[in-house]
Amino acid sequence: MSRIKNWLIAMGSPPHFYKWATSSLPWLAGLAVIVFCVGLTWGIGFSPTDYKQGDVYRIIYIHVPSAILAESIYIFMAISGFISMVWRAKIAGMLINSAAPIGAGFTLVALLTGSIWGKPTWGTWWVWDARLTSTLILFFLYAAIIGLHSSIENKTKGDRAVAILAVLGVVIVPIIKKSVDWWQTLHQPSTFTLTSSPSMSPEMYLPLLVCVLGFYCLFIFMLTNSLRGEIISRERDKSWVKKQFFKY
Amino acid sequence: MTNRDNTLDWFMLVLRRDLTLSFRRSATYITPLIFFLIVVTFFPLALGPSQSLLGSLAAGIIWISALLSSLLAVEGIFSEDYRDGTLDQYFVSSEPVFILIFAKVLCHWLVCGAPIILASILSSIFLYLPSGALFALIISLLLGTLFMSLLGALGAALALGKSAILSAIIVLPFSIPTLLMGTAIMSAAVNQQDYSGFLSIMGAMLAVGIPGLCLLTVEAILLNYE
Amino acid sequence: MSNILKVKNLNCRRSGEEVLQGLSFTLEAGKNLEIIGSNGSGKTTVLRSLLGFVNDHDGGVYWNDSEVSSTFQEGDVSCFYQGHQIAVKPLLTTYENLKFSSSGFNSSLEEITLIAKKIGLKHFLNRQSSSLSAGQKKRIAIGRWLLKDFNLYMIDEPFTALDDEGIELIEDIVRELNNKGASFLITGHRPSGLNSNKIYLDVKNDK
Amino acid sequence: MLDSLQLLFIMDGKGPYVWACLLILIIVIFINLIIPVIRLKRIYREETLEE
Repeated sequence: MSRIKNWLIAMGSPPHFYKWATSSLPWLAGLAVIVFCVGLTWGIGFSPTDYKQGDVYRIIYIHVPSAILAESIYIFMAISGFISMVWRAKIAGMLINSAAPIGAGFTLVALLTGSIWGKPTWGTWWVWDARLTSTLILFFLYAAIIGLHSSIENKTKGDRAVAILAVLGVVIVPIIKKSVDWWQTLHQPSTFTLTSSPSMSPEMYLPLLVCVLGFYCLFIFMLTNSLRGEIISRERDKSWVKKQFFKY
Repeated sequence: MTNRDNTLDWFMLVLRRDLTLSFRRSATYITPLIFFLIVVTFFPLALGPSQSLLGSLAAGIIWISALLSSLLAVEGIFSEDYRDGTLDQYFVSSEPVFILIFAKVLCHWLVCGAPIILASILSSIFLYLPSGALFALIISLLLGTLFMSLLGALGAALALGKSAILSAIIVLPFSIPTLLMGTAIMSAAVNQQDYSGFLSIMGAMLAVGIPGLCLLTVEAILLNYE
Repeated sequence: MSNILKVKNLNCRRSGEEVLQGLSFTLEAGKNLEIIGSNGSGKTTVLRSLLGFVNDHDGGVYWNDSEVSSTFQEGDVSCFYQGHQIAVKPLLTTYENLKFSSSGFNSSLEEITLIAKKIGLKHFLNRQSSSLSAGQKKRIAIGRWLLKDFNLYMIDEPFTALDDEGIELIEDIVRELNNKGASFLITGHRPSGLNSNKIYLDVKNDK
Repeated sequence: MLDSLQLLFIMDGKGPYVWACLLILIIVIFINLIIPVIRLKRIYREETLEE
């Protein structure tokens, strides 16, 4: 237990994290690429065709993991926001800043793929369905966080401002989801969902699980990669960066 | 000093400088864009997701949202340069102020208006705008947002050093003709009628507005220096 | 020697209240003048009145031996003004801050690199100015004086926020520009080591 | 083999939808990966230019 704690504390210091990130990036990349490719190839290439929607349902292997990631990255940001507010950990603040564009990217993928999926299934690019609407609002929350951070010149101050917003967001997001559901039932009682059959067969379900896992691995890789850049650009004047990164 | 080559250099310098500054601070072009999309999203939330209802209101919704969001960043056109002394130095140098103003307006339009036009294509899908009217939407917004940037610069110059919302309030009443022309174009396009007449009126407004409004803005800016 | 600027009996007001009365001086080409006074003595107001940024003043202002009194206008003299706010953008690099200034748009990369070397910022040429100290930013502002040959430099408190080396730098540059025939009109809290005429202003305490 | 690949590509006419989604995913991931790298390159260039 204390070893984990010590490790976590050590990771909180930028030079230590930078060293760890540089040495483990290839491994993370390899793992992410393997799981990601296996999941997607299995899902798109080899899983059985859905009897109702046909082959277009295969978008699920891109859409659902992206949507899951979109939400979990937000929760992740809120947790690191909380940590940075309570313990003032430097890395936690940078984590929010590095995770936000990635989260926004996956939210965008979820939105666009949902929209592309909607065209053959509903006959229109966009439907104000509860799930799509709350994902759109999530995208705006991401945009708010990115915008706020980029408009504050002092990066440490920006971290703290963004942490507050992330923590507030995690309280608000469930309320938004509930209210959008309520708004949806108010306007049109019969909702149609994209994931048509409630009980999927294991041949369809298993690749989806692998895909979700692969997306998570990919996220960890992307986050480490981007955090590394963030650390260097923030600490470029520190002596350890000069030694380790610029090599003089 | 002010031969033609130099004037062009001067124009390009201000434009490049302002664009560099805008791109370094991503909030300047993201904020109006996201504001636009959020406002557009609020209409289905408030009115309900019915396709036929939204489709008939789409053009108006998009136009109002575009007007509001193009005024969002307008205060920043001059305020930062005014506060940190850049305008002082530019005015003392013998380069023409008119060119400076025009470059700044153009930069505001490129950074703020052009992304809104792209977002309006997206929101035309959100709001089920009849697809035949999409071209009319783009072309009318192209002219409309440029006019709004010109008007906004004037408002920003008049309200220089005062509250940010003031410049928007000053400008909004004067944007009514643009709004009317824009929505006229849109309703003609939705009903598949000829809208070239409205379009040329708008073009004429712009042709008068670019030199006219820039000159007024020069006057308004120099007011702060007397 | 021709007079670049002659001021006769200038009275300046700030928001309607008189801050200084009866200021007279002449400034010859290649010479310097310092206006020295404490806070609120109207140093900045004098500069801004001469440039026409504040128009609440009366008295005679004659540019370039002109017979007619007028505030600064395009074409009178080529003038460079630097106020309290030194117009250095934190988001631009040192190079861009020099290049995108009112005087730098005709300068080449080599010229700007040379200037950056002179002001001791060569190593920061491609670095955004947000990471520079107040003194280094001030050096960028000083670098702008060298971008173009002006007849007259009006500099509001050039010596604040500078270390001894920076003060020496200014003195060197002023001397160099004086030799080219440029004049300096400088304000400050205390007299500097520059070779110049000095005018002392008092705070008006009429209450 | 080639036939089955072609079948996979066309997917009963729904292929373009699926492949467009994949393309979007890859583009977004690529952009997110390349931005930190470009940033590091820029910083490196700035620091080494200072000689």
